Amino acid sequence: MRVLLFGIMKDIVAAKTLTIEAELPTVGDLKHWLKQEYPAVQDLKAVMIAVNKAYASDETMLSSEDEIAIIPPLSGG
Amino acid sequence: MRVLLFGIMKDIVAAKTLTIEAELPTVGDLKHWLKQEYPAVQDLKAVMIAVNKAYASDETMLSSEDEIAIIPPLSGG
Amino acid sequence: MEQLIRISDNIDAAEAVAFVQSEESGGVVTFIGSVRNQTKQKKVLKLVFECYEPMAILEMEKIAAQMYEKWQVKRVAMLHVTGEKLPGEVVVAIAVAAPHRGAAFEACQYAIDTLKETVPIWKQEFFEDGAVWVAAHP
Amino acid sequence: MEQLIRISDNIDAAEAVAFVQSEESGGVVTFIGSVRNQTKQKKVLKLVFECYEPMAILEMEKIAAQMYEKWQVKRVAMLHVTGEKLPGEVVVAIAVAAPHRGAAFEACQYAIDTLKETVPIWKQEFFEDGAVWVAAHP
Repeated sequence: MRVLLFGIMKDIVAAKTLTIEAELPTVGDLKHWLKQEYPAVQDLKAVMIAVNKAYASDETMLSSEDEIAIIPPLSGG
Repeated sequence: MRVLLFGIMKDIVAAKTLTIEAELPTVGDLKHWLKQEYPAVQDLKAVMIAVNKAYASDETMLSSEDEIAIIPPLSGG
Repeated sequence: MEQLIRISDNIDAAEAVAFVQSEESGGVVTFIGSVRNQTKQKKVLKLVFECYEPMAILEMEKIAAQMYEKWQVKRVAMLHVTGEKLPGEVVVAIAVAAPHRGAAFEACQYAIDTLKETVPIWKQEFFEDGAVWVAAHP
Repeated sequence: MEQLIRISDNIDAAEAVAFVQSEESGGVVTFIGSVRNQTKQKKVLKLVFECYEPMAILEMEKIAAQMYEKWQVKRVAMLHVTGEKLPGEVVVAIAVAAPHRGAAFEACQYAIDTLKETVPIWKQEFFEDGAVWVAAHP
């Protein structure tokens, strides 16, 4: 599974994208995995996951064809 | 007493200013006189009097040195 | 507070925005009013604005002072036209910069609402079949 | 509803205003955000904006759709920058035309409030002694 990284997530992972080998069936699993692998994620105000360019709930199932992005706290405007 | 006229008041009086000979001690007296002399004033939504460039209450005393203006309903903006 | 208050034949909304923009304040709220091409389905040919200018300026200054008092507005520009205006032309521009954007929105809306209620300006609407002084009658 | 939604290196607030102005609607409300020269008394050298552009555009379109639903907005322009910006430069411009000015004020404020909450854009603030991603930490 390949995920897009933005903002502070690029700094935390030190990359623009991340390829994950682990089996992560849902958005909730991906969030949990991120916090384990990158403890700095736990210090963020929040972290959201977008699936196919829309915010996804923890229950959303992930498939290898999805466009998955990690969305750290927003600061546009 | 000379009063400035604006907007629809210029049309009603057919002049830009009006010189009044009658004794009108207060703003309320001036309003009453206007409605008597120019019945069309009674059809307006409201009529206010400004004395020295500020809205004046009916009790305000008028003097010949004052700058007096008839303020028909506003429609700026 | 810095303020730009003016009544003139032509106004430029961009001048109002530029006046209030600064490196200190992040957000500017602007209201721009222009001549509509119709009123109640009737085609409007033009508007003619008239004002009691010295009093109008004083009333606009009162509005600016109230914006400063109530919303700690930092910079205000309030421009209004006088004379003849065609559909699409700008007749009023109010720009406000405040430390918080909620305050800037409230102050700008207060300014246009109050301007319409208290500033001695009148407009005459010209239709194909005549003209009326807007809001004169109930 | 007519809408102009764009993310680009440079934006012009006057373009947003011009897009929504029309002879049919009398009032336009605009919010213009620009880079402040300081944050909590610390001098800001520049901001760098990054965005997840295809999703950001979709989220901005959702905001425009909600403005149409809730306030019968007629025309909306929503422009946001990406890349490096210096103090004083414009970073966001939202212009709204609606039949009633109260609706235009509410809709414009809703748009900027919601943009900040839902549109995937991030800014990094550069100070003399380092840089931070704004709002990343509690």
